[in-house]
Amino acid sequence: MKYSYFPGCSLKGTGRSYEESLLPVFKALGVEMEELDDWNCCGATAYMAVDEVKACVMASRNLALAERLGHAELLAPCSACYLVLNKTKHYLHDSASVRGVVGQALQQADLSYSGNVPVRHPLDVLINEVGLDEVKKRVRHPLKGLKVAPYYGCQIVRPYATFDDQYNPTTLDRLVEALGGSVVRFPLKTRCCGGSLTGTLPEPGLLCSYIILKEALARGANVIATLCPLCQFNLDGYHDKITRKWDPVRIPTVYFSQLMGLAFGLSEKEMGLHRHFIEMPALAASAAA
Amino acid sequence: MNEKQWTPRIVAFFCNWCTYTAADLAGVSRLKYAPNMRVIRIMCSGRVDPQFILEAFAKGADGVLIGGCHPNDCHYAEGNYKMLRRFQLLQRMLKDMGIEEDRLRLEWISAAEGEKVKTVMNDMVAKVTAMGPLGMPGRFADWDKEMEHLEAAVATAEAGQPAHSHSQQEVKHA
Amino acid sequence: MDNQRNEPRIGFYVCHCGTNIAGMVDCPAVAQYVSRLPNVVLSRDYKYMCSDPGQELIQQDIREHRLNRIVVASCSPLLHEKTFRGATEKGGLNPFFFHMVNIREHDSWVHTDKQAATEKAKSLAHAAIHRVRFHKPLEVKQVPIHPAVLVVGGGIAGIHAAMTLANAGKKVYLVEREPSIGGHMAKFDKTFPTLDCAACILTPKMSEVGAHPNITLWTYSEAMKMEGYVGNYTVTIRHKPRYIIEDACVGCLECIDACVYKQPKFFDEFNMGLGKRKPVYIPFPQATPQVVLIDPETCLNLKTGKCKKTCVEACADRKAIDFTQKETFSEIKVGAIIVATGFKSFDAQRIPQYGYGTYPNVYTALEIERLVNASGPTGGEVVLRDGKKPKSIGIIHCVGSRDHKTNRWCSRVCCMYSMKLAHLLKEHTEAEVYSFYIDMRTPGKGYEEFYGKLLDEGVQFVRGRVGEVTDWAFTKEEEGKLVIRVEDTLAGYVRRIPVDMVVLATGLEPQADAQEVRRRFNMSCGTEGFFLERHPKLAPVNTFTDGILLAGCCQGPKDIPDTVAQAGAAAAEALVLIDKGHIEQEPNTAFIHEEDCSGCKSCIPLCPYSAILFNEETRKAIINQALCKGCGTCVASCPSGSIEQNLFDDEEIFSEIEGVLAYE
Amino acid sequence: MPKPKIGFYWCASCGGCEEAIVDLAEDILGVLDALDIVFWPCAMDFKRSDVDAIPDGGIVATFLNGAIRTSEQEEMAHLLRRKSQYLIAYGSCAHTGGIPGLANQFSREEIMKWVFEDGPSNVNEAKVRPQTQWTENGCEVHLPELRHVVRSLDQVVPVDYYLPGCPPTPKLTKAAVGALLEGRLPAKGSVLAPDIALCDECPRKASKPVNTSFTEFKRPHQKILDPNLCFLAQGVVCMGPATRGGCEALCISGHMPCTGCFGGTSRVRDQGAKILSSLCANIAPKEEDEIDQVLAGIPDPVGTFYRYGLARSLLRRRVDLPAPAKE
Repeated sequence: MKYSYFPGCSLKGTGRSYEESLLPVFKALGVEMEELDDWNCCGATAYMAVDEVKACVMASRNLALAERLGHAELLAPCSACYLVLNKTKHYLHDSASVRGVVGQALQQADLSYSGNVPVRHPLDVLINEVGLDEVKKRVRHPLKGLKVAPYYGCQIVRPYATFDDQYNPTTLDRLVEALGGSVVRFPLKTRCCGGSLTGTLPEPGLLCSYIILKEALARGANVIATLCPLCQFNLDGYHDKITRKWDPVRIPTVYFSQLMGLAFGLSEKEMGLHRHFIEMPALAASAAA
Repeated sequence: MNEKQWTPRIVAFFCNWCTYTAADLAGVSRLKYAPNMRVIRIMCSGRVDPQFILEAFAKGADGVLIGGCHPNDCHYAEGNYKMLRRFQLLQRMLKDMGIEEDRLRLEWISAAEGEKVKTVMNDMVAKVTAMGPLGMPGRFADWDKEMEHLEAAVATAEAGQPAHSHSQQEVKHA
Repeated sequence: MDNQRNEPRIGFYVCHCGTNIAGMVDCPAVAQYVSRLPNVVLSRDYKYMCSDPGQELIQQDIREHRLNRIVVASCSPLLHEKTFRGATEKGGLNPFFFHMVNIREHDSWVHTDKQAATEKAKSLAHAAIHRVRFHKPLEVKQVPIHPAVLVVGGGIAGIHAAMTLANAGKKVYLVEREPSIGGHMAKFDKTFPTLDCAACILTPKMSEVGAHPNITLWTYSEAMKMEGYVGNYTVTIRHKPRYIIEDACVGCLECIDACVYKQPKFFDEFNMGLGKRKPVYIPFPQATPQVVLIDPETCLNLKTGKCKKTCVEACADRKAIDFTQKETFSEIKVGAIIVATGFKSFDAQRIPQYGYGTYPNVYTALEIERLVNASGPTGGEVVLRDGKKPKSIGIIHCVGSRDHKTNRWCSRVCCMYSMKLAHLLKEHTEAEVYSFYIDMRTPGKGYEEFYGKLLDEGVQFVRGRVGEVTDWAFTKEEEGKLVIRVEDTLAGYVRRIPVDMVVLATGLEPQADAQEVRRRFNMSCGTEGFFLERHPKLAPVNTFTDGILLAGCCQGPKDIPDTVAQAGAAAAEALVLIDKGHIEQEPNTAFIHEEDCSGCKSCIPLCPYSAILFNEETRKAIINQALCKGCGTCVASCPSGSIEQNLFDDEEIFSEIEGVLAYE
Repeated sequence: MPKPKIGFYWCASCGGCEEAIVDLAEDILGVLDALDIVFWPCAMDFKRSDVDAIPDGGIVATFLNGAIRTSEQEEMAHLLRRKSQYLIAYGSCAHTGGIPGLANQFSREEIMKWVFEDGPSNVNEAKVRPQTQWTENGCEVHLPELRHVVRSLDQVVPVDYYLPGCPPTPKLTKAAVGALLEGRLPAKGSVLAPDIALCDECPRKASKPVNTSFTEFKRPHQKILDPNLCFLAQGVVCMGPATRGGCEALCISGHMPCTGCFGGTSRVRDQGAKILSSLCANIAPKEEDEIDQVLAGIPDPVGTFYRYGLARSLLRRRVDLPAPAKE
């Protein structure tokens, strides 16, 4: 299995630990990922809101690069990238005018895109291509006693529910169970984390994060597992502000890939866990137990 | 056809109970589809004699569609299975005879699936259009052109001879 | 009649059908095109061929122009073939010298290019002109009808249909798979909008059915297999063992008291598990027949063989208990079958965000029906599972209805029953009741007025589809409650409404085994899975198989008044069949020319009706005309072309093929 | 009074039909008593000029065997048609194209290339091909042209009667000659054999079960076959049910299944389609994969079902082959 890989800005910046954990874990599972050469901004949600067609052009360039690279499918681990690239594919499929603009733009760069490169999320590949049986085979340190709140965020299931249920996704739940962890019932699994509001209108943004952290604790979780760099950033990065405003809700938020790495026997350092603000003492203790 | 743009001719055999009724439903629902299909009603897809399919091709059809009830839903228990089995060998045989597989199509369309009638008709018309004309009558004529020269020569020769008729003369018995 | 054997003289008529056809097909051009085809003596276009003057025209032309073949291009033959065959016959010809061309459903209604549609009409007409030359005079066969009717399903639809037929003096078999008749209606507390007690209006009818001399009532039984054809169906009924001899049981219920289980402890199906029952039980007090049954899954004796059998002792010399019962089968002959197999309530767990199955205080509407019912598990007291009385209740409409992710259709009854439950819950608990609706649908006699009444009673109606039911609290007031999150589309903002109890107004779905039942009775299902009526307006209780009729929710969601009306209509259709005494069979049978048949037997196993036999004397195959249904599979498969089929003969179809391809 | 004149001619055929006439054995003497053979290139020294010399209609009947494959055969067909009161297509090849008709699955170029270049028995390094015209020492030599399409006789000239078979049996031939002499001929265009399928006279008829429910098809060499049991009952394709009888089941008696040389009955337009229909309908499985598995036992449906009738079938020839002018 070999995929083209579109990291997007987060995985090289705030979400470095996502990439740091994903690459070795996938390698261990025999999934090869080749990073696109000279990729650019995915077109991101903010850009989409300003000018959809131009955002599509940006996304299309990445799709065209993937097509040129030649692997059958493109992996986009960041939820925002995943959404924008898929949305662009839909627009290109449905709208002749968008196709026209994009086609011209790509032509200027000696590129073309036929629409044939599926964009997939690593979680989708794990569940549907690799299979949980393969994952289980590589578990050295089952995450025994770890109570995980599976948190999917909004973008992975909305508006396109491609590989999981829109209202009650379960792929992450199943993955955590395969790693030996236990899953707490978490009805807020697709609720908003605050998104980019945290940067612009901090109060409602932080409130969103607070609710998720508080409920995760209330339901007995000792870690939140996520698959979106923005979610991880919001839930991990503002504890001081949240504590000042409401009350302390200290619980770490980690990537599913990090949990996988730990279960596979890789170190916290290798998994980039040292980059997070909230440490996982509970995790280390319970994993060892 | 003349100067008109070529459009495919497709003969369809629809069973009375499911697919013909579904086509009626498509009509009642005012669904719109390509006008190339000519439907012949039979009671059951099991009635479709492979001769009908070959005859349709030979007489100028560019495609043949057979519509029957879904497996296990045949009004006559298993007529559709009989057709399915004929279809599978016929499609292979047609391929051996140079006729593309997509020119012969078997679809299970229930009485409720007006929408499927539309989809199948449009899809088949698109596929056959992409394949271009089969045009068997024209091909027969083209093949037989190689005899024209000789036939003309024979006609000329015969014109010079006393008239005769192949079939009207009596046998003179010994 | 000599006229009919001569050279074909064809009369052709193309119908405008107002603008239905003429709007898209150039009818005069079609008539003109056909007029030039061989054997066509006369070719006309006419506004409405199916009208009396249209039919009159055919008859007059037959006489005046000595026509001996008639072709009409109009609508689907499934609609008017009979009409025009009739006109042909009235004109003095054998009715089968007629052929019909479908240029409405298959042409004008489905195309947008007038020229292409006209060309299509021409070629279809051409084919008919070709084919009709080969038509032969045929006789319609008359087959007598068994004057009995099978009603499948003993809900209100089946009960009403059975009663109507029985009262008309017909023999009726009513088969119900549950231990009692009554169906869903027996579970309801009150009925909207009159708030009649459901049991009060239903149970007398149930007893009447049980006692009617013309009705054979078989509960705990299923119709397994159907063979034959309209007027002559043979149906196999499976009787599940209830371990009780029905005739011996007097319904004293002493065995239940005597059961070794002192307390009821098993899932009570009738009360949706809200109550408990014993292994020997009667589903509900008014069950018909008043006969107990024993559940083999929970009965100690049936499970282990080790039990004191106190029930047998209690039954004493009535000797109604028989642990050796096995399933049995009956075979009945009927002329018509009314399918009234009802619906299934939507499984609310399919919408996880509403929390049914996760939060104990989320109920389905059917559970609430039992909860408010005086003979229900709580004796009519509305309490939560922990025994507390709810102070606030939210009723969510359209659960599994009007939803692209589950079922797209409107279930028709939920708005009304939700309001009924709102009224009853308010009455029983004095709680604050919220009703969350998308649109309020009250199209029935007295329905809108009922809505008005509820508004006056102070039920809070919130217009908006509920996003989720959750247990995470945002404020102190929300703690320990279920929070309904909804966009109030009238107020224009998102609300969080904490309640103690949530009621899901689940929609109506086809029965889980609808596909199986459909096959068993040779019916079709619509895309949503309900049984398909022959025509949505003109034949709403008929199916595509003659003699198989529909009643009630198996055909689509409907309320009790509509169900009863439809059941009456189905009974009337069955009466029409039976009172006529015979049915006419389409003479499209196949037959073998003895002198041509080589006796290869290839055709014999292909016949689904075993109509083909090998005559050992002549060493040739013969087709029993009484058994042949005219599918034509043997005709297509005869390797030496020795089988012919009336109406669908090889030459007729070959000429049709040539005809449809003979266009410019 | 002169005896009625008859002729025999062969076109694209194997010579078996000529043998069949010789197979009349001593009966041929009777024929010779009653008739005067005026043309029979295979057995007697007549030239074309002899035929030319006969006035039109001067031959009562010509029995022409072989398919029409070359310009010369075509020309002879026209000539004999003109000279004969009755033209009789003799044998499968003249009747329905016969074995030579199977060449309609290939283009003329493919055939030429195989025969003159690629065939394993060829020694033709220069890849010489026959030319229809050649000049040598100022002399022009002509060879007939190979047509692109193999034709049955009636696809070239009108035919009065058909004697089916590969080859026709002596019995049928005698009957035909007798009928001709006695003026008992049926309607024009008739096939001079019973119009009922072979099973009627098959010695194994009684052994055929009602239900064959095929679960596999085998070719005769793949299986040890019961000499008394119907071939179809043993899963071996037998064309008997779709083939005209009259051969007295010769192949069956020789323990080989019928391959269909007599063609279909008068009620059938395409013999191959009909046997396909009948065999397939009687296959047991219902799943597509399993059906395909059973059908895999018929690897060459065209060669099996149209062994003698391809040229005269509804499709006639592989349709995607180049048309004559375009090759």
